[in-house]
Amino acid sequence: MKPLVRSVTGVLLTLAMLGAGAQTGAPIVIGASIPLTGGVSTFGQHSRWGSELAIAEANAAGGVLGRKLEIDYQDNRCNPAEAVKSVTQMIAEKKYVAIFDGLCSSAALAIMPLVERAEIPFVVANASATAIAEKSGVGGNKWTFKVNPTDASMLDALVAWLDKEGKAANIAFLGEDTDFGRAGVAGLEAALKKRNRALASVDFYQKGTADFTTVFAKIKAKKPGLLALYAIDADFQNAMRQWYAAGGGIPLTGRVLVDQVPKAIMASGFLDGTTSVQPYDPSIDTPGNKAFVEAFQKRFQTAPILVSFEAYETTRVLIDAIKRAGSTEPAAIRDALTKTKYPSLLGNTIDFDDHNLAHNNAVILGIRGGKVVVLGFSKT
Amino acid sequence: MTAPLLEVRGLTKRYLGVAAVDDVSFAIDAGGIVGLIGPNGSGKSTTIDCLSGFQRADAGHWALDGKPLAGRPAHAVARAGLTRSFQTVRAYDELSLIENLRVAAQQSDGADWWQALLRTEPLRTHEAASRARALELLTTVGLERYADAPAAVLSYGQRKLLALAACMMSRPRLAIFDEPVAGVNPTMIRRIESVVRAFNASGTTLVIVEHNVDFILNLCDRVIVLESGRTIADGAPALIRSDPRVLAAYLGRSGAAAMLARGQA
Amino acid sequence: MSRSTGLATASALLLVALFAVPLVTRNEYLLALGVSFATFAVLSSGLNLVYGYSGLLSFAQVGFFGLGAYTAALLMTELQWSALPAVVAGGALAAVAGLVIGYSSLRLSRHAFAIVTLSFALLCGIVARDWVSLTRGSMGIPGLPVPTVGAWRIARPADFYWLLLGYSVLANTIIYALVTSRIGRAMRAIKLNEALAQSQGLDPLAHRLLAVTLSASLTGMAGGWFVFYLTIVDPSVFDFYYTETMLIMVILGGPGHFWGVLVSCAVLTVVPDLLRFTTDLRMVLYGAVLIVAMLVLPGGIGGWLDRRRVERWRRIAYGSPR
Amino acid sequence: MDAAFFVQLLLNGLVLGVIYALIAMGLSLIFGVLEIINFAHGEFYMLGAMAAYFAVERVHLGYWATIVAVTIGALCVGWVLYEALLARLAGSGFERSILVTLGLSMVLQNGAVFLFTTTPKMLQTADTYSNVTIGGARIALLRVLALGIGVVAYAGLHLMLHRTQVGRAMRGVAQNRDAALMVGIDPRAVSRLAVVVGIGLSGLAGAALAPVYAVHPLMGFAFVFKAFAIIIIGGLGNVSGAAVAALALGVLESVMGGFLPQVVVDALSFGAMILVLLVRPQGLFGRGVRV
Repeated sequence: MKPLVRSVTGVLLTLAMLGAGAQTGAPIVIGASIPLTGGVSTFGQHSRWGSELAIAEANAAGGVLGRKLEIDYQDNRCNPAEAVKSVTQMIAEKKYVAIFDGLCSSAALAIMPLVERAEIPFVVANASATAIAEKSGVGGNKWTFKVNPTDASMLDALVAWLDKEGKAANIAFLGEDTDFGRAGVAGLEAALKKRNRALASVDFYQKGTADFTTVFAKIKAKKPGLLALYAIDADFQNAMRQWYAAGGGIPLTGRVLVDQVPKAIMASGFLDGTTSVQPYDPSIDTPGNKAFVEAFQKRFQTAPILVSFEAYETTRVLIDAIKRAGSTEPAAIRDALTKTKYPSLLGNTIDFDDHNLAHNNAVILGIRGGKVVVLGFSKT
Repeated sequence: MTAPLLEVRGLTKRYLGVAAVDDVSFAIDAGGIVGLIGPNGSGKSTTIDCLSGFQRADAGHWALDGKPLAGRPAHAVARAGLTRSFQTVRAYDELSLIENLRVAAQQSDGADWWQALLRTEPLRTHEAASRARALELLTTVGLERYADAPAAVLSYGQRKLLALAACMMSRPRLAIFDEPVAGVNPTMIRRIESVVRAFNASGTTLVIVEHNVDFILNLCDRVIVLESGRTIADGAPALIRSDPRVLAAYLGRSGAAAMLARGQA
Repeated sequence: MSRSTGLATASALLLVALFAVPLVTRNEYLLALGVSFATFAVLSSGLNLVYGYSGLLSFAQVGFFGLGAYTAALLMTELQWSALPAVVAGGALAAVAGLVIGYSSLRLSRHAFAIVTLSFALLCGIVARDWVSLTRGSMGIPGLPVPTVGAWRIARPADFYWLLLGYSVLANTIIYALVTSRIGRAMRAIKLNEALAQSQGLDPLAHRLLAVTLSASLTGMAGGWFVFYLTIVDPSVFDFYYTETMLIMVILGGPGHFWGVLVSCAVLTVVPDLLRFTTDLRMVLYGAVLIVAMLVLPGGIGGWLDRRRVERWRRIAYGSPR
Repeated sequence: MDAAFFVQLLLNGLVLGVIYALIAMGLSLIFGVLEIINFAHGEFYMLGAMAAYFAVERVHLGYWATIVAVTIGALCVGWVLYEALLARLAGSGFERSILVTLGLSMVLQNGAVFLFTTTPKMLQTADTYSNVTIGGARIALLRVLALGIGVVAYAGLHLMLHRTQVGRAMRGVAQNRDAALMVGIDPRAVSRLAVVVGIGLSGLAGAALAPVYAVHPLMGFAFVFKAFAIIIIGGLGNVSGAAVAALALGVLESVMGGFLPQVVVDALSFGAMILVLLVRPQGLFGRGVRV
């Protein structure tokens, strides 16, 4: 019976929290629902670090509206059911001025109706599905804002680049069978179609697959010019070693995590000719990014990755909006967000289109002579 | 002379080519108590396992009241009116004695799943009847004071009594008791003996498989003797006592010696 | 007699109170917890019917859940069915799956059943992710339409709370009626001693198939309603961690103990959320509980009460006779 | 398609098959003797790999030293596992044993996530990037070593089960527990040994594969379900059967994977398992460690 009693008192506590609204002087609190556990918790961790850094810097600069900023994280293990639970809880507690991220597309998509009903701003930093932007702004959901570019727009930029170099002809695709991989193939096919081309071959693997030798042998036998590889985390590391072991020196493309390629393979020049598109790379040479990478390194003893950058910049966009709104009224923050003119670390200015989608520059990265080189930027 | 209650023809069961039961045939008329004895490995257990559908026979036909049972699964055999008890005493430990018995009867009243789920009127009368029947049987075996206790509390002997009572719940035409007195003390043996007589008196034909030869010879009005899968004798206890093949089969065994002694006495 | 009537009135009062919650509070989180409890109450009771009462360890429950969810979602989005028939169809398909799995494996052994159900659940995940033309793959099916039942438009959290609570009560009533009927008694008998049950004319396969199929259909329909609440269905409905959660609810509450499982289900849905355990630690804890429960009190809390009952009778039996 | 391509597929398949076998044989042995399906088997493979990683990165052991050390460690873990958990489950039911080992796997896996995070650890040795070429096909050297280790492990297990007293006893218990009791075999000692060897094998697998695959807490999960399928296809408790099934599956997956979509390959093991369950069930749960 005891646990029952405890649960009941717990419920009463949550009820009590309703009373405690956000009175001035109290910190401004942002709620984040990200995967802190499960398969993609690594990225959840980086998302957390990125946003924490942005908040810390804002507080160091005296906070916002004379109040300190805070951010609470709840685990959604990349599962819509958990995402709904965590966000509903944060909404019910009333003290949150905005909801941050979701990280996984399915989680973000499940959160969207909640924030719309509760009329509280929701800023997406990492989720990649195009459906998010389609449903936002004029798409219906006035409260969702997607700061990171969609795969479609980035891949269009990439294919344009490859086409210019005459490499778009013979691309094989291999990706994990998740929204990341599916979005990748959809984006590439669309971009190639525009140029009357198509992918040479398409293969998917189950996320968590350790052994790629078979599918690599199959792909190699087709002798593609480039391999568009959509793998992350452990899968990416396994793929790198096994792709190297398979030999043949076919360079990669797509959204390759060039910053995570094992040093030995990078140095060997095996992947020379690789051309990748990313919303971000730590090596981008702008003063803003230099400062960010340095601060991140110093604080977390590890280099930032794409996720940490997107979380960082998205949080800053949100903070900027709260400043300009001059209040923590959700509606005011939302209106401020729509009018965003935020100078990105990557040099250009971020603003939202009528689908509440920002169009930051994508960076075209290459591996040339065993090194990562920034080939250029492209508006998404 | 009416048709026999149970008629068995050419029952055969082999393990890895070796015949455990070899072309056994017999017929049992309604009413009596028949004993089935034989030394270890003579095929007693295999025989009744086949008859009750717990083992698939390799050959043979048998019928209860003319209804052929060969090849029917165990639960179908039971529904046809042939129940059995087990050598290793079995009971539903978590269920009360009453429940133990009511489970044993619930297939015989013909009520289907819908009636059971919706507890329709005919079903409620059935259940009331089976409860009464269960109490009556518990009184017969002298366990009525534990009616609502879980079977787990019973002693070994008491469990044997419960198992026998369960065999009688559905008012079967024929019940086979597999070693009802194995490993119980003399007092309990006498008690079980009277219970068995009572059951038989209530109109059920009984077949009793036992190692305890006295028990069989005292109780049964007919005894079938198996040895290495074949029927070697079949008749009244008196005949069995003096049958040379039976003596041969039991020769040297203490049980047989004792039996002989009593036989002469 | 009086005890059972007391239980009846108590549960009736509890139900009234539960249904009244949205009238007294507009705290959507409480309602979300309620929805989550109502859903898991169906899942764990369904598993209890199969494992607790019939003694079959099923890993397929999460498969039935997702199968019902996907069927309902696809019928509504692709074929514009209305909610009720779509969900019922989901339940029906789950039932068929349960029947096929059960029949093919139970003729062999309980071992085969456990392993076949496990592979079924895993295969469901693979199909959901990779049969894109049918399931839309890992993107899932977002923005599910608002279900309407008759004139009732189920849009607000309160509506979903009532819907899922209502369904949960219905499903649990059916299960309760079954397990307290003599069919349930027969199921327990078969679980406790299969050979004895057979010798008394009970057909083990038939009873087990009934348990598996019914549990599958109820679980499947729960899946259908639940994803409309989420507004999205994606392959994570087959997450193995749902299976682990269901199991721990049944084991802790006591397999074969209707109320025990419901209580542990309530406790395990509400408490971890309020304590905000991270899932890792929660699963570590659940795992430990599973081990300890299995070694120390295999019957769960309910089973422990049973053993108390036996002890009491032992005292009566071998202590002073009346 | 050219010959080199087939050779490549074949070799990949062989290596893959031996990797499966390393994990499946222990699982099969434990089932054969204890009738327990060890749900946590994949976690011991994962822990073996983790241990190997730290042994090399922190303690700077060599490749072979690491493999020996980790295997010995795994043997001890197996002993503890038996004494602490499995011994209490002796003959108390299949479902119960599954639930206990499932609980163990939950603790180990989520505990590992909590301690090490899901960030992949890459174990780098001198040979990480060296390859061997056979008939125009390239294989990573470390995979060839893993293949060798697998073959040696199988041979060793075979010898133990056939040439040694305990081995024969083990097969005896598996075939008929009661008979074994009568001839004076202590089933407890035999079961203990089966668990020790089984866990030892999964530890060995982890150590041998740590330099081949990325090391992370969820790495066992991916393999263990496939291993279930394998030991069923091979006939539960039939160690050779498991080894053969593993090898066959590896080669089949590789060759099919050369032409068919990967998802078909992933579903292959389950499909084969269910087929076997339907076609020759009687053989499946027939007891007996046959090597």
